[in-house]
Amino acid sequence: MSVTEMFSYIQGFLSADQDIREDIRKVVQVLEQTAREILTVLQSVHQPSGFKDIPSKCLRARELFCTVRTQIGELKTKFPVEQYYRFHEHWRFVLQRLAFLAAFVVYLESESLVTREEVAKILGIEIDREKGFHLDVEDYLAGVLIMASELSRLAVNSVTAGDYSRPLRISNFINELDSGFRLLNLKNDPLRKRYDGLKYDVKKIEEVVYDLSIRGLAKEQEAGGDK
Amino acid sequence: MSVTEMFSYIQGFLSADQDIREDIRKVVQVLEQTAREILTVLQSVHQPSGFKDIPSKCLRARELFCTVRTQIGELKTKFPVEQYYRFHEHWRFVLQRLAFLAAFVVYLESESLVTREEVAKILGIEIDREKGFHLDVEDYLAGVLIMASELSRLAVNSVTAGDYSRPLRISNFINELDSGFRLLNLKNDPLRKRYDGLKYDVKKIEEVVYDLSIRGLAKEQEAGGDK
Amino acid sequence: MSVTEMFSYIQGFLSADQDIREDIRKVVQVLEQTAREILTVLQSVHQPSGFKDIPSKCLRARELFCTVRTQIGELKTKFPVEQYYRFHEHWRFVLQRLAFLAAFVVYLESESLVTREEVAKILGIEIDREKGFHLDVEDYLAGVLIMASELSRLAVNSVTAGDYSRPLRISNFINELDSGFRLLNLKNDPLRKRYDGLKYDVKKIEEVVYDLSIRGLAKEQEAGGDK
Amino acid sequence: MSVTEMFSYIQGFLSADQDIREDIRKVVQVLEQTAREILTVLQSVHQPSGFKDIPSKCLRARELFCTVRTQIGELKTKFPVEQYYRFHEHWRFVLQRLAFLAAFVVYLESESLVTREEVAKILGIEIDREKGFHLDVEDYLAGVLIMASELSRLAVNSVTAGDYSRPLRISNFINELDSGFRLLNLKNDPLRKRYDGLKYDVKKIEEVVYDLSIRGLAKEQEAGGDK
Amino acid sequence: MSVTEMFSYIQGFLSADQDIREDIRKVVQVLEQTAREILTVLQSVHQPSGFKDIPSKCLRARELFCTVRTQIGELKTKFPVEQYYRFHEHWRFVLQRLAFLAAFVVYLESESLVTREEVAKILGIEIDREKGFHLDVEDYLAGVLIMASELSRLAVNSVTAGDYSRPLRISNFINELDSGFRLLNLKNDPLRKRYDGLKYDVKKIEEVVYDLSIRGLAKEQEAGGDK
Amino acid sequence: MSVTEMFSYIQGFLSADQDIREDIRKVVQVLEQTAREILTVLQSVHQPSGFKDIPSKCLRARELFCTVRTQIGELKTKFPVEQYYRFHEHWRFVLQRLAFLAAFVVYLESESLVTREEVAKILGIEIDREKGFHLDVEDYLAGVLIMASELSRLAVNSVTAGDYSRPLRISNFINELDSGFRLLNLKNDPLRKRYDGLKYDVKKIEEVVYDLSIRGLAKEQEAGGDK
Amino acid sequence: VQKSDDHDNGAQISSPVISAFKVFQQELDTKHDKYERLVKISRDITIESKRTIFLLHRVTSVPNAEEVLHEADVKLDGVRQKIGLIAEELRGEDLYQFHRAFTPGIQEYVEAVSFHHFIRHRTLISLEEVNARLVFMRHERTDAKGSSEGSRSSPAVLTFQVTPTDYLLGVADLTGELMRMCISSVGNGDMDTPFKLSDFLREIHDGFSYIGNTGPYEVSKKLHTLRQSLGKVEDACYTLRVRGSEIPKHMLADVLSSRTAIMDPDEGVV
Amino acid sequence: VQKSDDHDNGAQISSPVISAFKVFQQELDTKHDKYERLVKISRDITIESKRTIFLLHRVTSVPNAEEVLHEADVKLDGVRQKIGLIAEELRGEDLYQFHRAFTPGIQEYVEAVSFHHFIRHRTLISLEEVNARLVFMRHERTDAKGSSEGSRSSPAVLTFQVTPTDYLLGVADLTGELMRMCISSVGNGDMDTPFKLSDFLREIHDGFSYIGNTGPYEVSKKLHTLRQSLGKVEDACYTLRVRGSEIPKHMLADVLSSRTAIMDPDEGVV
Ligand SMILES: [Mn+2]
Ligand SMILES: [Mn+2]
Repeated sequence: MSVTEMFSYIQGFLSADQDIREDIRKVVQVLEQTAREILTVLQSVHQPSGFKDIPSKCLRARELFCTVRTQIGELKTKFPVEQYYRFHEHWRFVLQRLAFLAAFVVYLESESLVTREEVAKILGIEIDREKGFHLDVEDYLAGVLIMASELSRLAVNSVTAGDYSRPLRISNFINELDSGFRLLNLKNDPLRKRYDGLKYDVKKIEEVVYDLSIRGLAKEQEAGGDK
Repeated sequence: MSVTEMFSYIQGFLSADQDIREDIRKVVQVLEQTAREILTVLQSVHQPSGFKDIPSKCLRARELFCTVRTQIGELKTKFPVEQYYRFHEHWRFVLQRLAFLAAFVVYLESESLVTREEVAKILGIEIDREKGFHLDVEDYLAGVLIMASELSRLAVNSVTAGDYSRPLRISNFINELDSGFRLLNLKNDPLRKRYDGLKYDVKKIEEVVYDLSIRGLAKEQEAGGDK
Repeated sequence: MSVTEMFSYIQGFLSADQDIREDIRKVVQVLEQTAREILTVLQSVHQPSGFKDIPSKCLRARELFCTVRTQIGELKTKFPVEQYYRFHEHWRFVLQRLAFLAAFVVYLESESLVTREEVAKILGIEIDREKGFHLDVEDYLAGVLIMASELSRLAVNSVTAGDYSRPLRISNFINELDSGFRLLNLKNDPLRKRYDGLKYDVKKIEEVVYDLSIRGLAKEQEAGGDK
Repeated sequence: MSVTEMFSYIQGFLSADQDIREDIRKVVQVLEQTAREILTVLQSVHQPSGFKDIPSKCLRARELFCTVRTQIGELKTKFPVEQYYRFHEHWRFVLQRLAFLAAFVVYLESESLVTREEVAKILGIEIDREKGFHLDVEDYLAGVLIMASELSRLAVNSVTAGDYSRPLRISNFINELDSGFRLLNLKNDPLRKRYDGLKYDVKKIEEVVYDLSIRGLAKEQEAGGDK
Repeated sequence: MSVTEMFSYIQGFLSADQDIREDIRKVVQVLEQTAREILTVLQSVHQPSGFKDIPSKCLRARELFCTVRTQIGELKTKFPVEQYYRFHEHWRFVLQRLAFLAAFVVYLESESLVTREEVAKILGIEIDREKGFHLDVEDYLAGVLIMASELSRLAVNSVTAGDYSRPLRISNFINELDSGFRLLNLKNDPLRKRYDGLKYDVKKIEEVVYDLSIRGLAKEQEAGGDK
Repeated sequence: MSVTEMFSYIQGFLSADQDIREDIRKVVQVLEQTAREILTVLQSVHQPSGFKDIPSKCLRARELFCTVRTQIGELKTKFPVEQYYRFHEHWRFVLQRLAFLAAFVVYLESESLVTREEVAKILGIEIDREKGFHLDVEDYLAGVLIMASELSRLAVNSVTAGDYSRPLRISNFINELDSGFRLLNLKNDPLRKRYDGLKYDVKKIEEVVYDLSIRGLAKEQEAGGDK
Repeated sequence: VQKSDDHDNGAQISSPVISAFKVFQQELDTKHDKYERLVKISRDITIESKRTIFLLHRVTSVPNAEEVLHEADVKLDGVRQKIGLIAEELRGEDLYQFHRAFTPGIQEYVEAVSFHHFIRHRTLISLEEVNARLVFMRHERTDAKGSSEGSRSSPAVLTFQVTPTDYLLGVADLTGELMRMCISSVGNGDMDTPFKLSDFLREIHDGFSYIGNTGPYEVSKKLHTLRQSLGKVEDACYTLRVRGSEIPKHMLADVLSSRTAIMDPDEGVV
Repeated sequence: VQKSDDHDNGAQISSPVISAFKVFQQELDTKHDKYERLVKISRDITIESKRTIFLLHRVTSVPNAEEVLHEADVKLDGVRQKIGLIAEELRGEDLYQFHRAFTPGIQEYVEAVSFHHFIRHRTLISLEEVNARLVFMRHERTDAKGSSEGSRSSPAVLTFQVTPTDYLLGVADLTGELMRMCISSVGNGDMDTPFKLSDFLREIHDGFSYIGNTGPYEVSKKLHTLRQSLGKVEDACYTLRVRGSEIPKHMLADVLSSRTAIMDPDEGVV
């Protein structure tokens, strides 16, 4: 094989790679659009009026996750399954956003922490790398941490909306989450940085609970006995 | 499953990942040491005295490549084969160096361009990703480009050592290489940058040939008839 | 034509270009001065005493916008209209600042979002590129985002000044803005980065509203019935 | 118009812009491929064997410029003609390369400096901005400077190929070019930097001529009377 | 000694250095795990239920400090004692965390400021550099400052838990600390930054005390006989 | 004085400063044009034909230096004389070029090193800072070093032009210069970098002299009575 | 070759080129040495100014602010002595020639002296006021030498002029210290100082935005930090107002005095 | 409020916290002062070492290299005295605690002393040899104080140990000077030194590539410059060889001696 032939052959490799990346980019762009739509639906819970119909918002989000599943299905067809990590960077960002949205929906529905299995199911993907397009532990954790910061915002806004018991529940939830994270030996830099942000969320929520306590607002509603 | 249990479970994942990376790092460190030893052997061809026993230096380098194969064999056992790209960053640098060293040995032995297949064989790895630990096209090309800059140095030093015919042969070789690279549509940034350096190597070697030509030194030895 | 003639001729082109840029730079410098004056006028609303005479400050700013229109009119004469993008970099920065100032004035006057048309009118320019010196969509959006961060500061300072109802209105306004931006598929890097800052503004204002709510200060004034 | 409607409307603008850029990028990529092919054809003049059939190489390059014209024709259709400078960055690089290739062909054919008009004609574009897709003075000059550095290489290689008169002619040509550039008042940074490189080319060619002179090789051929 | 020998000698030194650092890193990792465990124990005082059994939590933490002493004992064996500052960076972070934890335990036990001597004793190290592995004054101060921020959180949470006298005691304590720090001339280093944070802690606690005062809650419990 | 007054005062100072700089820039631009013209005149000595009428070229350059003196006279009026170093950066570049041109003229006329006094006189400026607009020792030295590199080029081209004795004279001259520079303790500044370049100039000239020597060309003309 | 070199060397000694370069050598070395001395003085000034700033921050926690202010003034006198050394070095020189050597120290001094001035007078020190204190009596020992050149400049007085840019950069850094002081004041229960600081900082901020990007590059760089500091101070005032809103105004005095009463008995507890 | 503050202040004076912090204050100030003194000494060492290097470059152009070498050695003795001051400051301290303060100076000294050593011995000075010259006799005046603590360490001798990393970084910089020397030698018509320098530089280059990226980050950063220097030296040798190829070897001596003869008469022309 001459040098020219060899390089022509190599050019074939390079082109194929570039084509795959182009295809992936397109699908990911569409996915990002859907993710933004889900976000818009869920963001509205922060509005004073939004607290009333959380269930209906969650239903709407669940519907949009159907679209997500279809789009991720599309994404899977764009590259050989065992090369997940070769192209990981392309979808890592949106996958973390989607994990966050799934975790947020589940929290709003049941006030519990979504498991990695549940996220994977909502997104129509796997948790074991061997079984196909999967959700990395790190991406799941990143999604959970984004939710934590959303919850600190929710605690603030629920007070504005006159719901004085929710912050206490959020506080308990986020404390549990914080203990959980403390079990982890995080090295990975971006995740570690996000986790450092969790401390501020914990503190913020504690201050909301404090504000309620000192005014006797926390007890008041509790006495009224919700949840 | 409680939050604590879940995070303990996740910590298992994270630890496993960190252990793999730790193991990889150690083997890679050893590989780098061997690569530096091969480099030391091959670099000695630049010495005035080094031109005489190129064959023996190549033999010595070939022996050290046995060690490389063993060490890469070791490396392969440290992670699941289909997760090559997950950990690629750890060995990419040393693999490019090794590809360069293999290309340099082959050039010194036969004055021909090593193929990707040959490099793979010398390193005891594959060229098809599907078959196992493999040599990426980009890493092969990076290795070849490092060699090109070493050859421009060799052209200079061979003249100093009194070998006037070698630069002409290097010049032809490097021109062929340059044409080959021009067939590629390089997007990938680091490779593109390296390729830009090739132009300087081509120019440098042409100037050496020029210096020999204008003094009739090129012809002189050619007339003497080596190669 | 000799080489010398040709280059003399080319020098003519280059000089013309440099002269245009020099002219533009001078007008832009004057524009920046006026923009800074408007900023000084509007910034004074943050002073405790500043909340009283917002209308008079807006009037003063409107007057200065007359000067802006004259100066932009001057700017338009400095280069051929269809070469807007050739020199865009020169005035992009000040145009975004002016868009911000226009948006801020309009907000202070009517608590509504200025449209691109209105900004264009205030600055005496077009919105359709075809019709002449115009306001790019990106520059309009950048101006709006700068205003958002000014509003979060305003929410804080209006509380300090004893105006407890303004933050609620700002909060509603900024939430609407946030929803609007979520409809956009931003790629353009500087704009995307600015938009990321909007999240902090939203959060900040929500916390102000929270502080008022928990102390019953929001309701209190509302009951008093302004706006 | 509500805020939502307004932002939907704006999203239309942004999408259109992104689509145009995507289209331009694709055509430019194809153009770059053709430019590389022309370069490969012309580069071969540096080979010892290449000096014989310069005319045939130029013919081949001229053919490929037909393709270039078609592709630039394609490019023109991708965006409104008066927005040239809005998207200039996308094709500036390849246009300078093409200007260089055109200048190089013309030099090889006639040993004269291509005019901007000629380059524009070879590329099938205009020189007056008003008339359509055009060649900026700066891009023309950049192309000429790239050629200058190619000529210093040619001077070296023509000696290797035994052509001792060409370097003298190149030296005269490049000196004229240098004087021409000295007439320009360059401010523009990248062009200025390229021009600084010209000094090295001038010096290099002078040294080649020196080498020929001191060995009596320059006179020798001159006496033989070529050109 | 030849150049080669010299470099072998230096390489030997560098390898040894790397080995030491590797060993240190491993022990430090284990230490960090223990520190996180102590933190988890002590963090629980922030829970409403946590205020009751502070003594038992302190006991548990004291036990874990035994492990810390063993692990630091292990650390000491990894490098020559007089080269503390050569490797300081490796354990500085965890040492400051441990100093904080020791200071926090002592505060919870006795509401007094731990001395540097006490911290050293709890960690099984020295305070004089000459005597062995020691606690730098900066690291001690950093630990104290981390505690200050933990105390501001504690002040908030003790109100939530219904303990209204603790914030006042914390306030006095932290004010004394602040007076102490004002005596220091810090450089623009991390310690300075942390000290700037102390001002916010002081401010936060002052706000809590103020909240209690205007509601007569501070007096109330005082009268009722706190703690 | 109020804060506002203070800032107005400072702003006044800054505006005045900017105006001065703008004025200086304009004059400097004109000076640069004249310097380029002198360079074009003197550069022509490198042409084979240029060696004949060096004296007339020097006369022409001397005339242009009149213009330089007028323009520098103009420059002096633009700023307070005792604030030379405040604006030094603006004219440093052109002043070094002018010092070079003056040194080159003097060398061409008399083959001697221009003194700082002479340069100052040619440019119509001072050498003592106290006496007015002056020539810094660093700027004088930079000019001399630029000339050194021009002389190495001249040595090469004088051989091409058949003048075999000039290189020897240049060699002696430049060696003396080199000895002078060796006496200086330079900082790691641009002058140091330029001085490093001098070594290459010395080396280049040495090579030319060597080339002449081994061919007996140096002796030849000497005997024939050079110049 | 050796012989020839010897010969060259002989030539060099008498060569006008060599003797010219010997003069240059001395001129350059003298300049570099002076530069180096100025760098060292500047470092000293920086350190002492920083320590003065630390000292000044203690005013918010001690009973007798005047004492601290006086102590700071004594320290600043020491700094001014060092600036006097710079002035001494610059005697007859162009200040801008060595400006880079001492600008960090001077900026830090402006920061310290303007902080001191603000605490005492609650106003911004003017550039004139800064410069007015940088007038030095000539040292005795230089008089002897000075007498010969004394006719040229004023014989007994030496001044140092801070440039407007250094003044501006020092004031920009001052804002960071003002922010720290504001937060401390809130922490000390001071309900008044934060608002004063907020107004003052806003004035400075508005001043800087009036100057905008017409100033030197370093000023633009510091604008971001300045804006952050202002934000922190405005937030602090906001918090004070919001919290203060919870009691009727007529009760405020009572509450404050009772607070002091409440806090006193606690000292026994600690 | 005033009253309460007074009270606090009274409490502070006797407070154990405050007295502890007064100790810390002194400890920190002492450390910072020492650091600052070391920085200043380091700057002096850098300047003097640089000047020594400049001086050493003159050996290629003067007849009596020995004289220059001696002068350089005297200068280096001065530098060593200053390193002695560092050793004095570090007496009983952990060298690494203040390492960042003086590492630039020490690296520059290694560069200078290894350059001196190369010129004299044509070998690389070893780390031991560098350190062997950094042994100092204790100053008289400190003896009095030292006597009390004298029992602990050796009483009259003070040593300074250059770290292997500083040594390595100094040697890396040395290569730049060697390259300069090589180009100068070619310029002076020296046909021998460039080849010697080329061999030596190649040895150092190979040594550095043997160490590779196992060394500290700063070394890796300097590798690129080192490679460039080697390239320049190799190019110079190449040029010498190529040009030298044009005359038969047996003529070389003639040519060289005649060259000297040719050049002499010219002096009249200049
Ligand atoms: Mn400061
Ligand atoms: Mn150096």
